[in-house]
Amino acid sequence: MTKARTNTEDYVRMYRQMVRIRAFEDNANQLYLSAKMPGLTHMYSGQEAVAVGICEALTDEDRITSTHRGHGHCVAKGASFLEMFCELLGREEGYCRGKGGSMHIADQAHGNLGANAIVGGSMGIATGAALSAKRLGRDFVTVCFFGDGATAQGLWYEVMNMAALWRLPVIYACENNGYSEYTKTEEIAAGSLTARAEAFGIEAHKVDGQDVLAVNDLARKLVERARRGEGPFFVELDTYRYHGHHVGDINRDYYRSKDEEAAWKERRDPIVNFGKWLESEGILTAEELVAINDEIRAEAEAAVAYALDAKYPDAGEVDMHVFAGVEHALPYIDGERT
Amino acid sequence: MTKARTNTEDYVRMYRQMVRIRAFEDNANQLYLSAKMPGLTHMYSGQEAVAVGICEALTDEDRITSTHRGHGHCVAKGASFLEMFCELLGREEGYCRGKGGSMHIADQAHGNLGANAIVGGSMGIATGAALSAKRLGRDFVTVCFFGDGATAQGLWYEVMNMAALWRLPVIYACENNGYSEYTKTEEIAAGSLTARAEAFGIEAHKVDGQDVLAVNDLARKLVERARRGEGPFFVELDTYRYHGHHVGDINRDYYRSKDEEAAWKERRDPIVNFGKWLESEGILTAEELVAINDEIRAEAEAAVAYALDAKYPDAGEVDMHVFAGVEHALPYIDGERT
Amino acid sequence: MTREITLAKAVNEAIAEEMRRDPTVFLMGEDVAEAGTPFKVLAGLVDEFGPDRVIDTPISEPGFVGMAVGAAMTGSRPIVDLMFGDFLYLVMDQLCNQAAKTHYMSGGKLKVPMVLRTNLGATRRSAAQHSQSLHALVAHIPGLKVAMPSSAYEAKGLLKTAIRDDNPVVIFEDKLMYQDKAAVPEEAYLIPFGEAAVLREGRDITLVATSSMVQVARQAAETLASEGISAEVIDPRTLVPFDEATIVESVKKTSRAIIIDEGHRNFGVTGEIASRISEKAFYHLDYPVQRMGAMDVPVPFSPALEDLTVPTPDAVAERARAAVRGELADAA
Amino acid sequence: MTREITLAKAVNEAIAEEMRRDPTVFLMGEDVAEAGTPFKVLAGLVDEFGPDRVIDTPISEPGFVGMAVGAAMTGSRPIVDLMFGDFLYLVMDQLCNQAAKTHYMSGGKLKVPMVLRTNLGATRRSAAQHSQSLHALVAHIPGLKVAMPSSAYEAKGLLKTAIRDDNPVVIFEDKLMYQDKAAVPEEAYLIPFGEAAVLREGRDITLVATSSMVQVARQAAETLASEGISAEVIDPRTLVPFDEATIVESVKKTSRAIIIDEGHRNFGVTGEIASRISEKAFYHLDYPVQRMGAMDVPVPFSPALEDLTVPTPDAVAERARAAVRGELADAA
Ligand SMILES: Cc1ncc(C[n+]2csc(CCOP(=O)(O)OP(=O)(O)O)c2C)c(N)n1
Ligand SMILES: Cc1ncc(C[n+]2csc(CCOP(=O)(O)OP(=O)(O)O)c2C)c(N)n1
Ligand SMILES: [Mg+2]
Ligand SMILES: [Mg+2]
Repeated sequence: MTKARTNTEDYVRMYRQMVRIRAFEDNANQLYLSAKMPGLTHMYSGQEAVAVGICEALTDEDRITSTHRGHGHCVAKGASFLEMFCELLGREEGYCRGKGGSMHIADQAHGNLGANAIVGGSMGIATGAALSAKRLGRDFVTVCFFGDGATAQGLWYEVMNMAALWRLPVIYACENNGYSEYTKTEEIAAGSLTARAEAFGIEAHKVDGQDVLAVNDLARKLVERARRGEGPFFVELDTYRYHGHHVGDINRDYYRSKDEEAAWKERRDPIVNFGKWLESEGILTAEELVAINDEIRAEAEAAVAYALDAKYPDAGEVDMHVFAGVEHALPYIDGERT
Repeated sequence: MTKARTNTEDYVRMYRQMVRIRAFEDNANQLYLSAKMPGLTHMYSGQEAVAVGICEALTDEDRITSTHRGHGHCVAKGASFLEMFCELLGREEGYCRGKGGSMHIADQAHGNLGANAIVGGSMGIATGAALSAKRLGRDFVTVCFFGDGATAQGLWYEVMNMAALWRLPVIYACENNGYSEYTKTEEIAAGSLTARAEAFGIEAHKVDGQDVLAVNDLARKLVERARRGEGPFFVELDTYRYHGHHVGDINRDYYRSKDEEAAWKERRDPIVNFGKWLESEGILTAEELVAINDEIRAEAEAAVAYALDAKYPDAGEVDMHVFAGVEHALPYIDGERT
Repeated sequence: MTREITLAKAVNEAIAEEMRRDPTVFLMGEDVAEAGTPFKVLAGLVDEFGPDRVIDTPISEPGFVGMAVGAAMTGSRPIVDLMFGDFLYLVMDQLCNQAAKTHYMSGGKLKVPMVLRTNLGATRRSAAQHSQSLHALVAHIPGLKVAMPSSAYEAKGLLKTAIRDDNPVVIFEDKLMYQDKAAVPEEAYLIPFGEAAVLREGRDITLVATSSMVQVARQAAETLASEGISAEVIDPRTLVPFDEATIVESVKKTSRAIIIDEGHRNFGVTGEIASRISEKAFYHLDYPVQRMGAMDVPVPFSPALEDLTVPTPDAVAERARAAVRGELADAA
Repeated sequence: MTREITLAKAVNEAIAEEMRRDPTVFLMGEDVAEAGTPFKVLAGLVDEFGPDRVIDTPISEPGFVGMAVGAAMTGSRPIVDLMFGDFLYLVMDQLCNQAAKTHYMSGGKLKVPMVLRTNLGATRRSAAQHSQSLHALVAHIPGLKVAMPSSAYEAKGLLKTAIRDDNPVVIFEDKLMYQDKAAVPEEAYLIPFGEAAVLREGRDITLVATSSMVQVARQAAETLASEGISAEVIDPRTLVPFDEATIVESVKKTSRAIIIDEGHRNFGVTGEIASRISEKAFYHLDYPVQRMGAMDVPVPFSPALEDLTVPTPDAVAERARAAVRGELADAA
């Protein structure tokens, strides 16, 4: 484990943020299993060090774009449990008033431009945000999160080319969790991912995505450099998802073994390992680690309880927010002047 | 000039094919300038060694896909002047009965799957043809021609990935003529084109696209290897277009200098240089070279004259060939049973 | 012999039968092999036909649809699985600029016999990018045929016809119906394109419904029947070609029509069908043709909102009652 | 003060004025800078605003449309130039899954104020992939506004409104009309969305025409006038929002209507407009609403064929005469 910060407050916050993600996902999973959550959702558990290591290197002004597996990014970028669970349950108090759901949570106030249900769909958005920053002379950096599977989308190559030509402050962060849905990465990705970015003249890095300090260390350097106009960058983060592709993907023996899953969980859990390191460095005691876990779990459960009782949006909202500046879309599109 | 073949017949055919392309284009340009050709068209002049060097390494069974700048590929793959000019003039005897025109000439009999007016639009088609060959156990190879500008289309990266994963018999031939429309390649392409292919594990080559023997030599080796299942391959061919982007692009000082144009024409003309070599090797005399030129020019002019008098398709053809197996599309889509 | 099988099974059988019959048919898409798609529609096919004919692709929709076009041009008959109909937007260029136009642009020389299987349908709580019904987009493009099965029976018969067709065909399955069963013959059969099915005869009003909305129309017709209103239910089965005659005949008899389709109402399928009827049965209409489509909003995630966006049997019945009573809301 | 300027110049002025007014507006697309596009519409803008605001892109339509979405979400107001309307297929995902839905999916938190400028129109001998009129596709998608200027005057006023709009707007220019002149005020003006223009008043029949077809309808109306038939010509100017009231009012007066649009007829714009009229003016119609769209074939290259695929003034006049005479071809 690389030592990236000497500030113990930062370490503790990173630990807390990882625990928050895990607690969020455990509750979300439970909601699904108990048939209280509409639709389905993709768990981030196992990948916490990626979102936290990177987002802890960002300010609220910095932007991220997220994916279908986006709860982790959302929490790491500063979102609150309450509005997130409300969103997952389709309630009015959710981040998107229940209109987006798990796959579309956005949190504008903290710079999260939104999860995306189109694999690779946010690569243009992230790059465009970086263009906007550069053009408007603002100094925010944008991080584009996506999975290994998303590297098969042509859009990525188009925007990498423009980002490289125009030196845009964007960081492409590929979370390589070894699978896209039920298929192993090596069956769907030829050659090398870092070489693909390098071919466009983009500096590329590979890092252990289970090591939050290593991720954070690299992220801080690259964010700083991107802010100075030395971007874009590409980072491939080696990681693993603990659950199925989505919450309903229970029997997965046919595409990956229980042994493989167990090995990652036992040896490379980002939270356990970082907790041990915090303890060994004397930053937190075993009791303090437990207390943090308990406190966060309680907070998550309270948020779930609140959200389960929260109000659904009114029927009248159904055609609101289709157009900015238009109250109700249906009369508007039929030409009723407002 | 590399010596690629010891067979003088082949040399002479390559020379003739290059002259045929130049003659075709000169006549097409003239048709446009004299307002006899509908629409507009993109001249291949200057790039002849690419099409000929590659297509002379192919059999009629082998497939190519072509581009908006496609007359050269079409001639090189074996098409006849008459049906080509008829197509350019929208006549019934054209390769596509006048329905395709310059940007869509296809010549199924010689394995030309068609020009394409969508930049990069044929990359999937070419790769799919290669998949078809492999799946059906047939041994044809497919060459996908495209320009430097087309490398900005995400589609290319998607199909390269699949071609590499499945070892498909396809060769991606990028004619780098330095420009996409009115923009220099370096302004729209970051990094290195060969590295982009290599990143997918695809063997990549660069060759002088003005040297027909060098092109042919490389092409023959790669076609042979692709046929044996060692593909895919990528080739970047350095070349130059003599005319404007299209026939109407007359004043082009604002994006490239007359000096630059003159330098290419004087020093690197693929036909002149190959003609000189044929002469110096004692394969053809100066008189024979002139005779070939004259004969081909006469043939082209005769074809133009024929095409100008040829019949337009009947009005009744307008809704034919929309669907295979359906005579007239209009009654068919309205449910009239046939 | 008929038995009841699910729509998923019907699709699976159609593909298996055609792959047995014709070695040039193959299948490609994301997670179609071992996983048999997330909907498990294709489960088992890879065991019979092997990974060489049931091909798992990377997440490259434009790429593999483009490859299907090229494969189709060179002797193969690809069936492409597009996991969600919402991804059609990604493949429009390959589908509409290439597949749809190749036969015409080549003056009839090149053929593109390929099938794009995808789906439609909301109320699965899948939000705006996994719930769209986008068949109107492709129905607008000359050179594509468009099929819309409304049950296991149609799903099998139309898909088999599609696979044998020498043209690009887009077929939309209702993703909410994959587990719904219907009677399907054991024996092989095909359903010709361009022949609407009259699913229920009636005198008072014609309900023209596509795909997912056929069930809705049938339920509405049941309700109406109990009230003494006799509704005829017609399923066009294919949008291109479109069996105008059967529908116009029906409306000439009933004098009233409602078109029900799960695509958005605005600039979609209902307008086309309604305007054909309004033109061709002009002097027979007692009431303006009514259109019911998905609400013109992105599909919301919240169940409280999503259910409001799709026509329901009650809403259809209510419209039908108004039509039969001759009550006009705002056509005064 | 008005003067006559070309449609190209009107577009150029609209952009220049808005770029002067608002530093967050910028322009991107292929060959928009020095070349000013192949149609020279944007000539000179790079000189005034520099390559930082008039940005030449690689040939990556999905990429730069996606970037426009992201730029719009973060304080910029991008105008994207899509060289040919036929390339819309390439950008549908970014436009329809992302730009159109972001505001709704975020519950109103994220805005996407961007303009996609593109074109339509056949008879330029550009064949099937450079001649399409694809506005029906985007008009079907909730969250997009769609404008269809029919002259230099509308082109300028609608584009300025589009640039100031806080939503994604797709605006289609007729590529054959770039050099056509019309009277355009010197003073700044905006044309609000959702307000149709009655271009000519008439009593006997209403011609609803969009974009390129407005000229065709006007010419037909001239011819008809000389025969004593008085045609009202209406240009909706925007498809989304759509000024239904003005058109329905007109048809209530004239009792007859023809819809003329250069998109394909099948499942396109004419069906939507015709069915709205048939519904809302039901009791006033003396004749079925007629639809005239581009022929449902890929656009052929040959001039001998291409000219047959687009409605002409003569064809419109002929339809109008039949309607006024009350002659039905096959609506018996
Ligand atoms: C364009 C598109 N194609 C397919 C899908 C279906 N899909 C959802 S997630 C997924 C796998 C994504 O893999 P990866 O990018 O590695 O992310 P991970 O799920 O591993 O986090 C697929 C194929 C989609 N949502 N969008
Ligand atoms: C998808 C698409 N975008 C833009 C165009 C317009 N266009 C036609 S040719 C061309 C330049 C192509 O450059 P390159 O690939 O280098 O080929 P070259 O013209 O140099 O042979 C462009 C932008 C197009 N036809 N298709
Ligand atoms: Mg993955
Ligand atoms: Mg070029």
